[in-house]
Amino acid sequence: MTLLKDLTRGLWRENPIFRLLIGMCPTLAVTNAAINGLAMGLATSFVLICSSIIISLIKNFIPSKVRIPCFIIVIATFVTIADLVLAAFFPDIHAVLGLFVPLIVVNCVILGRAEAFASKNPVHRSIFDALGMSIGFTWALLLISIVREILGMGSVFGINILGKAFTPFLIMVLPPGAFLAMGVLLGIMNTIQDKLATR
Amino acid sequence: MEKEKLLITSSPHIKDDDTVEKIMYGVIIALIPASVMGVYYFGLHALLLIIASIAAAVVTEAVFQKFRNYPVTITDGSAVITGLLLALNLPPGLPVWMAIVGSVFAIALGKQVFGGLGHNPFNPALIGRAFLVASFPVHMTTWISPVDGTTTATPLGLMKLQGVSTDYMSLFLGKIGGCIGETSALAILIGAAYLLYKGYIDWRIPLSYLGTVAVLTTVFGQDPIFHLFAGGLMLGAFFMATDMVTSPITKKGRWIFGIGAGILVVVIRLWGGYPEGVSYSILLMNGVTPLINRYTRPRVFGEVKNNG
Amino acid sequence: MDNNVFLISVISMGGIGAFFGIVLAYASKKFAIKVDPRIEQINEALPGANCGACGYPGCSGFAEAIVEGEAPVDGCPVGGREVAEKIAGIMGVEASATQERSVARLYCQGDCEVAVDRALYDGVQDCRAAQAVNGGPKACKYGCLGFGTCAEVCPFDAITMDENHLPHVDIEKCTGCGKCVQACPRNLFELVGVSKEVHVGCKSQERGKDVMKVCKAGCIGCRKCVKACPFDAMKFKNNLAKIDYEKCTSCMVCVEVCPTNATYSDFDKRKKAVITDECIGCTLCKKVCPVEAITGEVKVKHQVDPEKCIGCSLCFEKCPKDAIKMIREE
Amino acid sequence: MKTVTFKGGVHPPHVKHATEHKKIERAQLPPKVYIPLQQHIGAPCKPVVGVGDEVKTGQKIGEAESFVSAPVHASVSGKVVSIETLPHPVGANVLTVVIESDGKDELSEDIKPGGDLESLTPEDIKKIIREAGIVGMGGAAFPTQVKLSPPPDKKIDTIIINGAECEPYLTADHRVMLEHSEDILFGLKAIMKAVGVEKGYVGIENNKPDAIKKMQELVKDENNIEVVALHTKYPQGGEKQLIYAITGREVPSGGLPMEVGVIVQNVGTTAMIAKAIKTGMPLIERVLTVTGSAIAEPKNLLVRIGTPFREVIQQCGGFKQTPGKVIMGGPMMGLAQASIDVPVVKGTSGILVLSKDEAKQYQERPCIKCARCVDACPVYLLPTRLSHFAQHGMWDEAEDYNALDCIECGSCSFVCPSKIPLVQRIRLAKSQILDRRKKK
Amino acid sequence: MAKYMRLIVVLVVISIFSGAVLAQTYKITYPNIKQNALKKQEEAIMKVIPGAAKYKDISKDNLKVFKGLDENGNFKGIAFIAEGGGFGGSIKLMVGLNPEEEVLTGMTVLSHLETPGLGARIEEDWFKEQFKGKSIHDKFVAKQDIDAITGATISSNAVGSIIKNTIEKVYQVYGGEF
Amino acid sequence: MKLFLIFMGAVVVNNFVLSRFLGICPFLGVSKKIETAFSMGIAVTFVMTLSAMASWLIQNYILIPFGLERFLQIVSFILVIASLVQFVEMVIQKTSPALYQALGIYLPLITTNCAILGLALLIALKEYSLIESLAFGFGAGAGFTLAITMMAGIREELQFGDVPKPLEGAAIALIIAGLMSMAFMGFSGLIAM
Ligand SMILES: Cc1cc2nc3c(=O)[nH]c(=O)nc-3n(C[C@H](O)[C@H](O)[C@H](O)COP(=O)(O)O)c2cc1C
Ligand SMILES: Cc1cc2nc3c(=O)[nH]c(=O)nc-3n(C[C@H](O)[C@H](O)[C@H](O)COP(=O)(O)O)c2cc1C
Ligand SMILES: Cc1cc2nc3c(=O)[nH]c(=O)nc-3n(C[C@H](O)[C@H](O)[C@H](O)COP(=O)(O)O)c2cc1C
Ligand SMILES: Cc1cc2nc3c(=O)[nH]c(=O)nc-3n(C[C@H](O)[C@H](O)[C@H](O)CO)c2cc1C
Ligand code: SF4
Ligand code: SF4
Ligand code: SF4
Ligand code: SF4
Ligand code: FES
Repeated sequence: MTLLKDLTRGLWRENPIFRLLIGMCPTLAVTNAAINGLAMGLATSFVLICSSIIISLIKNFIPSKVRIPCFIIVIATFVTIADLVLAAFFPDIHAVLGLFVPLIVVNCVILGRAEAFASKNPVHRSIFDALGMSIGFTWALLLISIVREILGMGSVFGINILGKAFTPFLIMVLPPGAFLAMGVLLGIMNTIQDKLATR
Repeated sequence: MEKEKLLITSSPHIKDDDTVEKIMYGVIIALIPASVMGVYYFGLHALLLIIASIAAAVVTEAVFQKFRNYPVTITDGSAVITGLLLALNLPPGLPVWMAIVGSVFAIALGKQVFGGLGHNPFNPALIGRAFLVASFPVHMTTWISPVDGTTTATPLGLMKLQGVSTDYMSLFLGKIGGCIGETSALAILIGAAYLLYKGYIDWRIPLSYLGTVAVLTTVFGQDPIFHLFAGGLMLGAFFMATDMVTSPITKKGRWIFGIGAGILVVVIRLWGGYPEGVSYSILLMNGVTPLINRYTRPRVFGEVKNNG
Repeated sequence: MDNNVFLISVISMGGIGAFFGIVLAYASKKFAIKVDPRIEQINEALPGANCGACGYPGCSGFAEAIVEGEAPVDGCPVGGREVAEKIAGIMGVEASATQERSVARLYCQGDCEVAVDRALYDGVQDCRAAQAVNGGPKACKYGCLGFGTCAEVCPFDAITMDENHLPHVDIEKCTGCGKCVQACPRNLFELVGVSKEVHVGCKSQERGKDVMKVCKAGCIGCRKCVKACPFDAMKFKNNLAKIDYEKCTSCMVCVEVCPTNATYSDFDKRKKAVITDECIGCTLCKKVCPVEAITGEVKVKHQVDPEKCIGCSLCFEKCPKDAIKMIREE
Repeated sequence: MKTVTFKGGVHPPHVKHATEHKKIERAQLPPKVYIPLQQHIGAPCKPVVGVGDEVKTGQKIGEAESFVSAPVHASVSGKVVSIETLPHPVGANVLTVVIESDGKDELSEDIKPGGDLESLTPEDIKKIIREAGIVGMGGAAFPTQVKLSPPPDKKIDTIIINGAECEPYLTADHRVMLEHSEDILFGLKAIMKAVGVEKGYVGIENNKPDAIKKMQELVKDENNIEVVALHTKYPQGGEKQLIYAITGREVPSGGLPMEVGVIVQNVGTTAMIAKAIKTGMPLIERVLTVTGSAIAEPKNLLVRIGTPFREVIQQCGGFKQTPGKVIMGGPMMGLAQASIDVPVVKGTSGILVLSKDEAKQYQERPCIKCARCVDACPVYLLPTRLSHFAQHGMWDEAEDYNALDCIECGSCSFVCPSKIPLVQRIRLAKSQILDRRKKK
Repeated sequence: MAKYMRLIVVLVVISIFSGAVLAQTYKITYPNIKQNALKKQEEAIMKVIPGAAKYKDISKDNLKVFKGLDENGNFKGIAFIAEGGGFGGSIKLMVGLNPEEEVLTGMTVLSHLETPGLGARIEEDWFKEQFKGKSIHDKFVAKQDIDAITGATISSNAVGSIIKNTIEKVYQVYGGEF
Repeated sequence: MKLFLIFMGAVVVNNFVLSRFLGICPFLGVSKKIETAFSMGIAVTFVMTLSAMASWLIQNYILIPFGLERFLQIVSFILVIASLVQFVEMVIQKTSPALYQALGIYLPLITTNCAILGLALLIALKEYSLIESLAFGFGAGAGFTLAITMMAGIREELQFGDVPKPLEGAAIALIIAGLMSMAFMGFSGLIAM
């Protein structure tokens, strides 16, 4: 039961992007195409889950003064692994995600969960929490990137779905489009949340 | 005769009869010469764009207000101005649906999301334009010649990319490529004179804006007269930088606003990626307007001892 | 790629780690600063409304004051007993027996139906602002102006304006912070113990006939309540009934007799005495009952006539055997 | 005509034509007068008569016990019928002496001329002013004698007589200047003597050329008194604006005029001082303008203090249209009245009755930041900001933005195209700021 | 003191551990990463030098220049990396050149930061193809010598001038001898 | 001139927040009041300049000489930055309580700010010299300060507005950021870097 709760928390109630509003930078930066959003989501998930496990394991040995540096080293290690693996086996995706793979280190989602959950809870619960958060993070990223890709390119995952007649709104794949799409989507999510809460 | 209850209110008990509506309709009147010239030069499609843009702005405002259960205030004329100014800032050959999209965006995300009239931080018409430029850059930079209806380049484009200047008379009368309402400096100046006479705009912003551009272009070895009359500078200086909602409330602030916008225009025109920088200069200064207001508070009467 | 890289990595990482480990260790020793962790803890325990009712600038100011011993642990009227205990726990002291919670009560019943206007008013919809315009539009100089400033200032949304522009306090939400008391330009709120159920809803010091001209719900000075009160709790001063809350038992008799409903109470909250089997028939209760609602013989269990009982609790207090319970009718 | 002025301000329509050429008329004696025991800034008076007492015109009926206060006098002879709290045109109910006139208007024996100005000492002059119950008649009703007694460390070098009368509609001061110019000159000299000052000015807006001419002729032989023409602009009569226009000095923020060595008195006050010295008559009557579109015959009337508005209006032919708003004072700063059953007090400079159509209720619109209010404010405040702060209960910010310096002139509300009740909000902010200060 | 020792030790241990893990990972992935990069470069070179099957790196003086050879080792032309500012950021190109005929033999885009759908169209074949066969003495001005991308004259011009500038540099450094 | 271009490029053309999407969390979180936003900006600028230097040193004196830059970059940079920030915080707290009051509370927030790590990685990527790195770091900080202060100014004004309820808070801030980003597009192409 607790495990289920740990898992579902990240999906909506404490969705890192739409509810907690953390990890905004990668969210905005890489969501100009669905494939990038998905890739970023998965890469982040990998780091989040692995580091949650390790941190949950070693939490008792870490003195509080160096807690943050230690956590960050753990996270950074996994990020580098992800980076190297992507570069070695998925060079195209690596080229697109560019600077933002290393920046997973400082993605507030990961350190946030490490601090708030993994450093206080046993391993199995941390895994579920991280899994939930990962899924929450990934679907949010995917949603934003799909919206942006459709409007900005007329396609989804590179497949043109709106046909030739559609003139894409280039702005949606440019920086302002990221902010605007995120802002409007957040507004919609808040409306949904309000509706849910009053029910 | 005194059965009815008296009215009690706080003083003053009389008020000036200028209202928001009057001011807004005044601005619309002042824009008529520029609109007429635009339609004269660029034909019916320009008129269509103007009408579509205004209609879209007004309808969006009404829908938004209805949706929020607020009184619908489209009669105050502010949405009409936004739609009209946006249209005057569009290339004459733009597809009509794009004008509508821009107008909807201008009112919805440029104005109403902040709470409507008076609360928007950025000039809605320019937000609409910037949105269109970023969304459809090709369409937004395709210009029609008023002479033969073929595609052409704007004087600033010619200047920037080919170093060709345009003669002053064409610039002044508007027989050149450009946005619907920006080409004829004459028409704009007529409207501006009306606004200044009515006291609807403050002279400080246009003066400091145009003055800065003139001085800086001279300093950098350009032709100041060309730069004053080319592009959207006149329209921007008199009709858009002066939008009171998005410009500073202090006098000192208005000087800073004008000078800052002037500097930005010159920087963008001379070194930037675009031939024209008026919209961005105004938008950027809109963004710092709250800070300007904050740090140019006038000295209160008697605050510093000044006993002559 | 050889083992060299492996070694170098390990060494340089170890080096960097060691360097910063030492720097941080040194710094944390050298630059150690004592922040009382209790301030943070107390801050977390506090409601965080920053209402200022404690008399300090916001919750964190209050937290500091507690740690410095300046403020009492139960100094937050908003948090109430629960918070006081938490803070007491943090500070390692006992929370003193906190008094009964106070809530705001309105002293006016003059909504826009019963209290007439003497003029039209136009301007800022704020009671304080309206009061400054020639005393506001209400004919009564004492009553509620109805612009809802109290509702606006209440940090806890405890006050709602009804459709006739009279405020209502939700005593569940009210924390007794006193913001409304300060804000009301006509001083229509007082903080009263939450168990007190009867209130005089009028502050007019006009004579009865003048009150009648301006408001149908005002105190007209008939003094019926004074006469009716079995406990001498109703006083009269400046043409106005005034309750002595020390004496009032919330029996609500006065409310029943008031011809204008200037006194008010929630009859749903009226209690009834019920005698349990503990009763030994001492007759003390019977003697003390002001409305003769108790019957019974000596040494036999007594009975309460619920029709007559006014819930004054006198018998409850008197009963030597605690055989009487005050029960609220549902 | 060379004129001086201040920065900011507005140009409301003058609307003075109805009364500016009408001579001051003496009003009929009212059957009953209602004399509030507080008609000034400061402590209320103690009644010195009881119900049933017979009183004579000019007899003192309320004694001022503290320094900042002014006595009140019976304005008719007759019998005190009651002393009770009654409505006052300023708002709250005030203890009021009600006198039923016997119609004889017998003068009290206490009234004796003060004597020759030359022979009076400054102390004598101030005593006469105090005993006569003279308070500022320009609006604030501050006890004049207090104003004329600055602390010794404040050196006063200039007296300014305020004849600006910048309020639309009102013409009482204008008429006083035309019809009682000698009194004004006499009063000014008395004030100058009382304070020991060499320089005196009379400031008059240039929409009253006849008054300027008249006063100028009168002082042409006085080398230390000057008549200054002022630009016609509201609030030219505001004391700080007037001082700035005439002397170029800025009264420090939060300070009093005496800090720049100036005392300002209204022309009516000055004329009243002259009268008190010459005849010993206390302040029991004053000139006021009764005007407005709903008044049948607008007039400048000399009215006994305590006469109900209703009475005064009737003497001006009553209403010719349904009244919508009754204002004590001018339209810019006057106080709207909830009823006409309030008495004329010492500070009543006019009764303005607007018809129902003119008494508009305005629909407030959002601020469009046009900054007209900012440009109009004679104190250089940012009214739109202050109003926003007040609206959101941000009293500290309002204080920081100098809300307390607002003179409540109403220029900002007047020009606001969005019809925002700026002054009312600022007033609220001021009162909240002061409240909070008091608590600290 | 022990407290601080522990602090340092933990940090060091974790650092070392991390260093070790990463070094190991790098060892495993390095060959692939290197190969990817080389492959990309090789593909680009082959694309811009028709008939080349192998290449030789002859870079010097900060210029990256490659010699293209066919199966038999015959010289087929050179390729060089040209880099410079575009509209949105740096543009990096691989340019093929036939020194004998003094014409370009091809061009491909390695990386750029131009606007998608606009400047980014410099990646489109029609745009790249037009450089094939152009004389190195051409001016490469958009709309005159080369077809510009609609709405992206700046990017088009940038590509031209980057190529032009780099050719000059290459000739300066190598003096036409490869 | 190059230094100036690098600086201006980082301030306006490729503003960290508005076009590189770095440091969005504090940009949204600490932009409610002008004063705090400005302090945050100053704190970020300070740390950015400092870590530009530190990471340049690490990159050029440890990572490159030993051939570690490909895989130890992230770990070592982040370790350096985290430690540096913590160290600075402790020093300021001890030596200048006034400064700590002004900046201190923001410093821990900065550790996990991706703008700082992004800066370090960008410097390594662009192979700037030490002086250029400092100009870049300082410019990036100044650009952050500019953006966050503008945002705070606009948000302070919005208190008086009437934003639809679901958009209150972060949503409207994002929309404003979008509009600001649109305005900053005016600088694009200004300095092609
Ligand atoms: C509390 C208070 C104290 C004052 N004290 C003095 C004073 O000592 N000397 C003086 O010349 N005026 C004094 N004044 C009068 C003011 O300067 C000013 O004349 C008065 O507020 C009326 O101004 P107004 O009619 O422009 O509103 C005082 C006013 C107030 C309210
Ligand atoms: C906005 C404003 C306008 C005023 N206009 C006049 C005016 O027109 N005439 C006048 O005598 N006093 C006017 N006053 C009052 C003067 O400031 C000052 O109080 C008065 O002249 C002092 O004289 P007194 O004490 O004799 O009344 C005005 C005050 C304010 C705040
Ligand atoms: C969002 C946006 C992105 C742009 N991106 C580019 C670009 O990548 N390359 C380019 O040359 N021009 C770009 N432009 C267009 C230029 O600003 C400029 O209008 C154009 O180069 C003028 O040349 P033209 O004659 O082709 O219209 C862009 C414009 C906008 C609004
Ligand atoms: C002098 C003046 C200039 C204006 N300029 C603009 C403008 O450039 N763009 C616009 O959308 N609205 C403009 N308006 C209308 C109005 O102020 C605008 O819709 C508000 O910004 C919306 O809150 C202007 C109004 C006036 C009085
Ligand atoms: S503040 Fe006072 S007057 Fe106003 S509504 Fe509340 S109780 Fe009534
Ligand atoms: S403001 Fe009044 S009603 Fe609201 S909580 Fe405080 S005391 Fe209670
Ligand atoms: S703010 Fe005050 S002083 Fe300024 S114009 Fe308004 S009322 Fe007059
Ligand atoms: S005059 Fe009115 S609308 Fe204009 S800025 Fe002032 S308050 Fe706003
Ligand atoms: S600051 Fe970039 S993810 Fe939080």
